[in-house]
Amino acid sequence: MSFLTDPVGVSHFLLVGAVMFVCGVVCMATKRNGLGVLMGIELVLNGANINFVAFGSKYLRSESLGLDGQLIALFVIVLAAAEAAVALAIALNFYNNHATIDVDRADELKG
Amino acid sequence: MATQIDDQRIIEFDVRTDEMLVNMGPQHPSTHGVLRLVLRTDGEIVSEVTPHLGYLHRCAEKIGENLTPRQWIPYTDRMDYLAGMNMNLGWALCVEKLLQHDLSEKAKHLRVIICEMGRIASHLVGMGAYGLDLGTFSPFLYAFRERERILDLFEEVCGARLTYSYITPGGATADLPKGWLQKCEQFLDQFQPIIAEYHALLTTNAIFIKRTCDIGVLTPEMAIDFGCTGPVLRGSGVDYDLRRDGEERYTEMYDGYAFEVICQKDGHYPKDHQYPAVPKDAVLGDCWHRFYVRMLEVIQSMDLVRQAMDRYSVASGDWGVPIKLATKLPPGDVYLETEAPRGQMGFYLVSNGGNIPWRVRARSSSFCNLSVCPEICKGVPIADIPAIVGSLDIVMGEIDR
Amino acid sequence: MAGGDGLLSKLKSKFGDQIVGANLEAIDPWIEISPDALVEVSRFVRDDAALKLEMLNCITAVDWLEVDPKKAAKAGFEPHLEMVYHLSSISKRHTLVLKVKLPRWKDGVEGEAPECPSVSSVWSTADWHERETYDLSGVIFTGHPNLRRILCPEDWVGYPLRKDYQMPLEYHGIRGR
Amino acid sequence: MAEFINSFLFPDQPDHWIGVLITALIHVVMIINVIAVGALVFIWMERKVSGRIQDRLGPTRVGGKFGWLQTLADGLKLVAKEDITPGQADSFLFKLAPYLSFTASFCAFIALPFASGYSWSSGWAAREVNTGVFFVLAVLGLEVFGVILAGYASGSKWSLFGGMREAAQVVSYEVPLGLCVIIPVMLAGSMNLVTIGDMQEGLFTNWFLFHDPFTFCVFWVYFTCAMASVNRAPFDLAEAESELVAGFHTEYSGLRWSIFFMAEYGSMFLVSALAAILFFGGWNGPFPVFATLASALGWEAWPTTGLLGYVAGLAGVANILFKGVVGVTVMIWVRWTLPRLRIDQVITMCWKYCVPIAAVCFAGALFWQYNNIWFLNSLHPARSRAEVRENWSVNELQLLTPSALHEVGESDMAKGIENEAGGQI
Amino acid sequence: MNWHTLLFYLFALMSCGFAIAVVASSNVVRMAFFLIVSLASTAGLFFLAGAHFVGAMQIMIYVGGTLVLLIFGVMLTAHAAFVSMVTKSSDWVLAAVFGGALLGLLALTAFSVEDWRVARGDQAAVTSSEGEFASSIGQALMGMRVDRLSEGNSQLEAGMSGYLLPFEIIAIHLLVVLIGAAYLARTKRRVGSVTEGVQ
Repeated sequence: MSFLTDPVGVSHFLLVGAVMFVCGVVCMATKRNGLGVLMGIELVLNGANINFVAFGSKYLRSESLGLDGQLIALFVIVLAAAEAAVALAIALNFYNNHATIDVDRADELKG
Repeated sequence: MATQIDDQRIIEFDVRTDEMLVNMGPQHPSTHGVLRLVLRTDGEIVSEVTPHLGYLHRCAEKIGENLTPRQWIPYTDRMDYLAGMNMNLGWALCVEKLLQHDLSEKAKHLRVIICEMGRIASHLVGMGAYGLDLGTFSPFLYAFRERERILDLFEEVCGARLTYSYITPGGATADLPKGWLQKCEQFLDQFQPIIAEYHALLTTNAIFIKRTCDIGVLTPEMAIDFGCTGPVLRGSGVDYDLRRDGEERYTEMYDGYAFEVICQKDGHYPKDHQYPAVPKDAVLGDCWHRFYVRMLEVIQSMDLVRQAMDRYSVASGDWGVPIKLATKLPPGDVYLETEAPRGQMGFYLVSNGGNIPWRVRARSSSFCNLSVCPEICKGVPIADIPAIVGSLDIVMGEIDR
Repeated sequence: MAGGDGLLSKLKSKFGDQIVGANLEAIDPWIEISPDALVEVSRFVRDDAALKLEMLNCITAVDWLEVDPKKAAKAGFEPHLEMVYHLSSISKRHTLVLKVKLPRWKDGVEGEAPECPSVSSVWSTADWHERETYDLSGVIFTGHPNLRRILCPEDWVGYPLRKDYQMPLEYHGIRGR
Repeated sequence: MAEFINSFLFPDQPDHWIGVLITALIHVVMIINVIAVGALVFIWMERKVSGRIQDRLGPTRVGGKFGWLQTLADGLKLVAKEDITPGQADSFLFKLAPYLSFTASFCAFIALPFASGYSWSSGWAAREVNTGVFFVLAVLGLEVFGVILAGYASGSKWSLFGGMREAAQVVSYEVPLGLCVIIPVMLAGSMNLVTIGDMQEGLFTNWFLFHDPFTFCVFWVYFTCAMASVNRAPFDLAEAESELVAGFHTEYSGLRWSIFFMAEYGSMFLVSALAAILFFGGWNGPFPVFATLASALGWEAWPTTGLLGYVAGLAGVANILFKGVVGVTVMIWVRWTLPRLRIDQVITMCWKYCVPIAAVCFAGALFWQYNNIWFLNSLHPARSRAEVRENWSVNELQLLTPSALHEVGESDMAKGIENEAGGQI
Repeated sequence: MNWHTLLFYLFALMSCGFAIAVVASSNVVRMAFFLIVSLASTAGLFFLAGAHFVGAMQIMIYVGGTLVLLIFGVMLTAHAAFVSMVTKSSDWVLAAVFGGALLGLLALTAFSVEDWRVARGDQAAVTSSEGEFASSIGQALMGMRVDRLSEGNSQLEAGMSGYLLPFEIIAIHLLVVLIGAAYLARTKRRVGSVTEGVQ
């Protein structure tokens, strides 16, 4: 059980990030609900963020990325917020025009 | 009732959401009893209001066809249960009109004292409950503190605190007890300075002004068209008060009294220099004006009570002995309206010559006042619905009868 | 009463036979008009410069029926329904009473409510008052925008203020009598 | 503390998890006490204060003359009540929502220090977080989820209205609240609550409230926004009993309902305590009693260890509790005096008034700080404060241009950062 | 096992578990709730990795801001029919196959480098002095890399100028996005649409 009892390293974080990333991708692929897809994107971004923070952490590895990891994670968070706002606005607009947020039905171009 | 799409206020709200049908009431904290309003809302904006009545219907008119006029007095108490005395008066005057029964001077002044006190008590509840509608609890208890003292006085007069059955066809059930006038005087002296407190808590409160000014504006034409009366009508700037403009049988009670109808004329209320100024956001006919008219009427009623007490103590005649329980009514029909606290309370009495009426009809002021609600509640936010309904100051007992 | 005798002759000259009767000696003098002319007369008394009866105070239906067959003969009236409109003018400060006589049942068929033209287009007050009259006294107001019961439940049977009204034995499992 | 426990259990492993767990449990119990007992006291207080405001007595019977135990009796009643889940509700989320609210309110207490300066912890906080201010605000913002989910999951339209209003309101008010909080953070040059509190040591003129006119102004904005973000009247739109029956908790009963209340009172105290730390000197009283005493005794400073240090810490806790309670009392006072605003007025107030005022105050405070307009505060320079201020201004200079790097010299810079950091841990 | 490891597994389990729950659930509101828990646990992981500021930021903006917006959107559009949309089982199979393959690949990569796998020995010394302070992050955003000062020389000076430009770009971007989103969400109401819904 050395894998579990050892002090955690970057790899452990990467694994968590990978799981979240995959969950996000699957979520994006399978959900028909526009907001569900949006949540998948959030998961994907978050999975990536874990990697950045893990690589940036001096605690996990002496040769770390340093502050760059945290800074990029910050940018990702902020941009994700912006992206969510726009996506939500699109979803609302779509809902207003089509009375649904089922993405499979969003196949016509004029709204 | 179709929704008015071209209402500017609906279009302005531009994030469209789902429409909802919401039941406000009959069990709801701010519907003054058991009123049920069905709201069609779009988010927070109400596009249509449909009142549903009848949850407190007690067949008062049908009962009136089976009782003699004096026996029906307790049923009038239960119509506007916040102003029982004024309800009694309306019916008593109506019966007296049919009987062509005239009262002594003293009895008339007694009625003025009692009814104006009843008006004060009723407006106090109206004021406190309006505070509740806007989300502040304290004015309610402040109002009840004074109302309780009026009820104490009423209790001494007739033994009851809510349903008095005191004023009766022919006069009243009893004379004022000894020393009552002094107590009443004491109360008025103590009450006078407290009104400033109410003005501080509500009338001039910045949030109160924000919540009531320019909300639920009722134009004078609309008010008359919908039969709105009382403070609701006068809040729209219509100079009409049955105490001055009513039938002679009623106005003779107030003969020689000095009072002015409370309504805004040429941008001014009577003696408005004594009271807080009208805020500049206020529009004639909005909730604030309706509330303000009530507040001023309290002061006016106090003045009237003082005048009436002076006259009563020197007046001649008896206090008004009630007619016999089963007095025969002459055939015919009479209609008489009085100025109750909530508006014009009308009673219609048809007799075919027996000692019980053939038909009794009560025209209630709140009923007509409420009927304007769907008109002025279009396109307002949900939060304004209690503000508007509260400013109409309805009592469901009177609406449903 | 608004205008006194002058009003009656004025109305008579304008509406002729439609003014069926009047009683100017009663405590509240009234003018009776035929149902067909109700809306025109209403609009006239509201808009006439001398009358200006812009407020409708009350609408009442009085059911004239002597239920007791022994007394019916000497009751002194035929069974009928009487609509009473109390009007008043805020600007002129006078009042007027209009009456309209209706049959108790439409075409004499028991249970078929009689019809009366609605004045809700003249005074908005009439909207709810007519609904109440329909609900309790059973008069159908033609031209009313929303004639539903107002005080009783929507599925109530009968018109409670009719003299021959029988309380139902049972309403949704609630015992009536 | 964890090391202390582990020194008995695992002498060779100072960071073994069992010691940490025991420490955590102790902290949890203490914080729960703060919230639960706090809620008991505050609900009782609300009734007494509102009673006084409304010319009545409030509770008088249960537990003696003042009705001390009224809330406890009510609590027992609530526990005994039937716990109803409406048929229309999403029962999983419905049951979970109150706990979510409570958890958020509770978690925020983790980083809240009650005093500073005792040996085994630099601040009397369950866990001192370096970005304390930020953490508290962030976690407190999560409370809204409980409310929104309760509103949604109840399956009632009134609840849904409450939830939507709460969402709109809290999202809006987080902006001015953050802006207001940034000003003391900027003055202190640190997000650590312990540092911010310590910097206001000394006479009450050292409190950030009196630092400059802008901080004085921004405190009122902060307090307004704080009231709005914890849903207190006149901003209690989410429950607005005259409009929405009871808003988001219309369908709740019994214990779950009371958990919402505990969360509400918990966060009320939290924002008040935060205000105390950010603007009112935190655990420092208006007069530096201990420092004066120390100098009278001829000591260099009041000890931070041993019994004496503990006594000073306790005095600090009493101080901050008092300030927090005063804040809560003011909220109660406001609630029972003012009518409720309308939702659009609440949002307007946020974006049209609170945000611009806070922004202007931020710029003003920045200007004041940057130009060293020390005015009042230089009269009573505090020890720790002067040090940190020095560092701050060094950093500030260096911030201007990358080329300034070389002018100032690298070692100074590094030292500045280290001082700031090292001083607090 | 020290407490860092314990907490790591706790948070990792929670964030992964709830991420899976997000995928598995078909009710939008529940998905949003699971996402909240998952992201909040991730914030816990950030705290464990010593990134306090990023952790608090994650809670504040991601969980607090974005998800409130998201739930708000769900409630605005939550007509009973759209709250849960069931996915076809064939989609599930496809997603599981590709997702599993991707996960395997990523996991292999994660544990492939020796340096990543082995944790640093002297952790306790690191956490308390480095990387926890927001001021260095703030200074980096303002164009100063204080953590790189020790390695400062003329070649690295460009790299030490920090993130001022990206920071400004993002600031402008946020503003544009805010205005754009507000504009996008507006709809000019068509006449007659008020009554068409419920009846």
